[in-house]
Amino acid sequence: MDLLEYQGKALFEKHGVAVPHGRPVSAPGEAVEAAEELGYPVVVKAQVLIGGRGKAGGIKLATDRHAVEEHAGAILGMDIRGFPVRELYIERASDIAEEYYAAILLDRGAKKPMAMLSRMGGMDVEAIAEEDPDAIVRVHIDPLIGFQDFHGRRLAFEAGIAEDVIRPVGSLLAGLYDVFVKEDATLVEVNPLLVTGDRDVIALDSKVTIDSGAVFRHPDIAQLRNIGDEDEQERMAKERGLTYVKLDGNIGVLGNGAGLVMSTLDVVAQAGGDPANFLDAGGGSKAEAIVDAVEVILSNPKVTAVLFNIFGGITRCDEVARGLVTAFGQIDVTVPFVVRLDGTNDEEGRRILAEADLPNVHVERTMLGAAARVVELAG
Amino acid sequence: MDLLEYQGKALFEKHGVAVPHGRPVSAPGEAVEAAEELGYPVVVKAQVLIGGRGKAGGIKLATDRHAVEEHAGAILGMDIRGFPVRELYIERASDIAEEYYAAILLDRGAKKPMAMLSRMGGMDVEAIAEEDPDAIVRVHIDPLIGFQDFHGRRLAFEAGIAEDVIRPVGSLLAGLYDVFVKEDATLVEVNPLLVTGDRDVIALDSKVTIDSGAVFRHPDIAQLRNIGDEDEQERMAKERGLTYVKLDGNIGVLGNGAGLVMSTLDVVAQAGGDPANFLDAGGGSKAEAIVDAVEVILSNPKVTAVLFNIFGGITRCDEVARGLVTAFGQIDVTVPFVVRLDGTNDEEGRRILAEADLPNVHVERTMLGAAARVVELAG
Amino acid sequence: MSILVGGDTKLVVSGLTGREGSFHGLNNRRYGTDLVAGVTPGKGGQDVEGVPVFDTVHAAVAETGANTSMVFVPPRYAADAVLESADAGVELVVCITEGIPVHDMLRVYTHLRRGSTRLIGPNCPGILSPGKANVGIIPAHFFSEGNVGLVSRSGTLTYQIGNELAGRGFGNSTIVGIGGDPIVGSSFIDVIQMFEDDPETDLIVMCGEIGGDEEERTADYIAENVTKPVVAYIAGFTAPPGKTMGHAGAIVSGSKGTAQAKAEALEAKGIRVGRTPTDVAETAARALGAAV
Amino acid sequence: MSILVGGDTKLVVSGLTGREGSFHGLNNRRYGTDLVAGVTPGKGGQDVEGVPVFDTVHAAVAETGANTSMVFVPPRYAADAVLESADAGVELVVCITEGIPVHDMLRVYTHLRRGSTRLIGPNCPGILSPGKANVGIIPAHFFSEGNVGLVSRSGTLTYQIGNELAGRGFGNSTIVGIGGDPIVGSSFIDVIQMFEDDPETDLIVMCGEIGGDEEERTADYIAENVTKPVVAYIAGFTAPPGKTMGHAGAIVSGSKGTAQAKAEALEAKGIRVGRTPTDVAETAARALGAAV
Repeated sequence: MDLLEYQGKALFEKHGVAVPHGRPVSAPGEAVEAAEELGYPVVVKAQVLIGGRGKAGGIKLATDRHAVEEHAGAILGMDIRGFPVRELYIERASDIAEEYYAAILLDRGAKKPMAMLSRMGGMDVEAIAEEDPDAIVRVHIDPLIGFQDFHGRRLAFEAGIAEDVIRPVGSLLAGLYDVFVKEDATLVEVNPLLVTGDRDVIALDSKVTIDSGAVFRHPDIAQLRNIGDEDEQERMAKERGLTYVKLDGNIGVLGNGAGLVMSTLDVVAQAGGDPANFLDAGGGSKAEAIVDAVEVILSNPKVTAVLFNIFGGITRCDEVARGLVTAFGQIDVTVPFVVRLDGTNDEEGRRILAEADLPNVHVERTMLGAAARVVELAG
Repeated sequence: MDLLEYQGKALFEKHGVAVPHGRPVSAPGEAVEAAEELGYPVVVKAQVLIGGRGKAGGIKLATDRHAVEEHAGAILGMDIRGFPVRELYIERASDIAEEYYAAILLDRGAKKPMAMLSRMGGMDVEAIAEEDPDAIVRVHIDPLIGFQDFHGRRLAFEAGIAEDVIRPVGSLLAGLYDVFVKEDATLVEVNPLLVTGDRDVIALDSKVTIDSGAVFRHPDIAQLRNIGDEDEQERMAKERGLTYVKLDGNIGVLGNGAGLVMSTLDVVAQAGGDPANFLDAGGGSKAEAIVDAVEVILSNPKVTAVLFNIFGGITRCDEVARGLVTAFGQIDVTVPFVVRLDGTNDEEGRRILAEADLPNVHVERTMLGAAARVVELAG
Repeated sequence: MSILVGGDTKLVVSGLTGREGSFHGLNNRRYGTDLVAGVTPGKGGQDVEGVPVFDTVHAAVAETGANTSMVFVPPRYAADAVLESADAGVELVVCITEGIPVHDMLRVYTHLRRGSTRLIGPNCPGILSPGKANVGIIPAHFFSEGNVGLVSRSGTLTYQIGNELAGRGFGNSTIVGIGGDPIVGSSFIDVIQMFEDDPETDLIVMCGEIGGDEEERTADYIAENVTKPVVAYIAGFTAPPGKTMGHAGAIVSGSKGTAQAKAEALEAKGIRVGRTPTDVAETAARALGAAV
Repeated sequence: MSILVGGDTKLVVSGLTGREGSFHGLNNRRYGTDLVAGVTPGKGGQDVEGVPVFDTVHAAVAETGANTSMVFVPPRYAADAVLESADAGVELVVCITEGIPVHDMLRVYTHLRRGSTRLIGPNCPGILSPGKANVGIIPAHFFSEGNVGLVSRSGTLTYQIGNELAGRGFGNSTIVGIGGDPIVGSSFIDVIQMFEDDPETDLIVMCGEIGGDEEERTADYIAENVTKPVVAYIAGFTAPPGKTMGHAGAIVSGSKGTAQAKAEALEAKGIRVGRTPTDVAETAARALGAAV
């Protein structure tokens, strides 16, 4: 779960990481009010879950009331690389002496948190890596020992930042690690990490990803979920407890088990098709879950054919077949379905489908055969 | 550093461990005021750093104003096994359904924290161990993982406490572990741990020892130090940064290094003497430290002779000799001194002493010889 | 022989009195697994179809000599249950639970790796040694004894591949689901090392997917340390970046963790990567000398 | 041979630019110890009498190949310095600092025991292998090369005993001060095991004191594992309960940790316990075949 800049900064403040004063707003009038309270100059910042806001015109400096109103009006409603701007962050402008880059993230390979620091902030970390790979210092943290002072010193000295801010930058990194652990984050990034003219060290931006599996521990974060930003089908699936990812194509796909569904998408693509979604009906899928799933898949208007690929383990093929029959009874289905049932109770499942004699439902025996058939039917 | 009951309970409350309402007071008038505020019945409890208060008459139930005043007056100023009562804790009386015993302590042998629970509370843990050793359950905690829910369950089930309080007792133990770690305690003991008639689980007493080496992290605890409870010589030594322990005998002992001083005490005792103190002048003792040390040793009126046992390593024997000469110049010394100087610059040290020709100072070459001599001179 | 579970397995199930725990625990027992105990706090002294239930894992181990534990408890209590099993001294913990917080797993992983308890999972279907023992939720009736070791981040996909192998007459020494989370207790490398040392295993099938770099590391490991033939499969070529594909660990982050990169890393080390589950089964069968 | 420090030691001193650090660090160098680096954050690039100073232990190790670190920093920073050395991969950390919080040491101890870095101390005088290397604050001029291994919780008392042995013509293989804190990185058992394996050591002197039960455990260990003669000394027979006798770890708690109990435990296992430092030296000398 990704947080907006101002949501991440609120967590920073909670754990003692300094940020500029600011207020989130969602209308030009509120923006002016916030700016008057914060004092000029302020920066008007689009709050979207995508990088490159500045280049897209989503960040503007304003030195007076009029400019705030104008910029706020222009930025609100803007579309930044597919993300509509619904909120702004009005922030007191900072005096920039140095710009660094800092991050704490989960290194899956090492199975440890990793802290990163670079003296080349303000640009993309990939860009830093390209320009000068040695300019990024990476240090692993033992999760049972946590971030120690020496980690901060090592990062700071090896990154070659200004000597006078080595200690405060170390403290800020320790604060970011606190955010990382105590808020169950998988990524905490600050770019740029700012040294002001007064040599204060502050986080000028925030990029925070929270482990959605741990949100139950953070009721305040759970409330932040911004429904408006979600795709319609994905929201619908989430409400029904289904694991669904929207894709660009026209072939609806349902399977049981994440690996099997991924594999099914691949096989469909190999057969020349273009999947419309990933949908894992999960282990032990019951008939009602199948009805829900069919509704979600078909609510995507691009779908021209649907593939069911079930390998019954705990999931029973007869349950899936019954669910499909029920779904056809409740929904007006106008696209062809290809159904492959294998594994537990597969014969019973196929018998149920044969007896129901559903219109435009094609039963296949193998995964590859089913993929080929659905591609053919999708047109 | 041992805390009084009410000081420990304040730490309990800070970490979510429930305790009865109460207030510390130091005069009968304050006691009445506290009782009126808390509501009757209350318990008037002597605050001393020693067990067995109840038997000594230091804990009394009071159901009205008059009784509070009377008990407070009687207990304040009482001497409980050598500890004068200077403060009372006025506490709302609790309704007792079950009494358990709980503790978290440092197990030096295992080099891990250990949690203990017994269903037989209200008596000394040694008494429980004698009556039924199996009634005390001990569980080690990995310090990098901390107290987990399963530790609480294991302690509770194995101790055989009432089924309906297994969960709250587990939570209370987790809270005690928090106190243990976050307050740098080496012992946190609750006896009795109470289950009330309403089945609330609360700590009715507290015994907390804080690692004095970690008090710098706890300014609130540092302030609690109760100077009045300390021995006069020990306070004097502490102020001068000397490591001093008062003993019962009449032979003052000074050495450099804790092990050597302990060994010197033993050797003096073997020679038939009775040491008056342990005083480690420390590594690298300078002349001023020696002057301070002589003052502290001689401020104990029981001292009839003094032994200096120095094995010079970093400590230089000439510095010690110079310090002794200076001390004799500043203080009117009326008791005999036996001085053994060995190791770094020992010859120079002995030369200085010989030249100074101090009255009643006897130089010995060996530790055993010095011990025998001082016992003889102490009379 | 087999790896991890077999005739010596003495199983204790955390959560045996729950719906899932009793269903699968008893299912494992029916398969022949020596199910010696269940654990449910507060239900100590009860039994589930004759299997004694204890309040703590420690009591279960002390009373029954359990050496393997299966964890079925909900995500927020699962880390505690795994730590409890390790503290009680079981050799192997199989954690089925999906949805354990990543930071819980970081701590559990680090702690267990420094001790002597092996963890398989979480978010895994468990371990099946056909004909010997089944610990988990793998539907055993598709699999028979044989010489193919199967290790996978995914459940159903494994059954698909195992079934295709069975259709060609090949059985399995052991099937290990290592789990679909970003941090799991045992890696492909850990399990492949065991298969390499297992005399009953002649060929290894590893079934990877997008996310992380375990497959890439495994490719290096195999090239240096494994003498037995290995056939691989990678799922998720069509997965878009930034989207979690069902498994918490199945996510392409920026340009990292793609199926393409994994397949290339494996092939660069001479490891055959099947294009489809069917292709994997065919390749494996061919490697074992079958006419396909 | 010797144990822990010797000709292969390459020493880095945390706090070399401080008063104590430079005094003892350079003293160790004068003795012949290969002092390769110092560490003081912010003073990287400077030198102390030709010894290069680095900002971090990692840099010192990378540049100089240091394999042993000595920590002289104040108590509140010492745990961090020990962890830094371990993280930088040195094999041995000798921590002289007195007064480190017990909970810091609990964490450091647990962490280091699971890795490959050995810690000696804290609150110890260090390690001296006469004629080879000195790492710490032991006054080396009292000691000469020889065949007595000395291990002690105390500093000066060790010099006293060592000196008495020297007076009888015996030198030392290595002298190890394990430290006077309740939690120290290495125990009597750890060091005695090394002496047992050291061909240059013919007799072991252990010098214990009140507090804890290390001496009791060591008695059991020696009885089961040590073939070389061991002579022991215990200080603190006259210490009253509940009082810390100089060392944070030297405290009789209730009836636990008395000198009497320790001496009895050792003697029960046939280990000779000297009544005075002089007695220890005489006993050791006799055991080594000297006429006393």
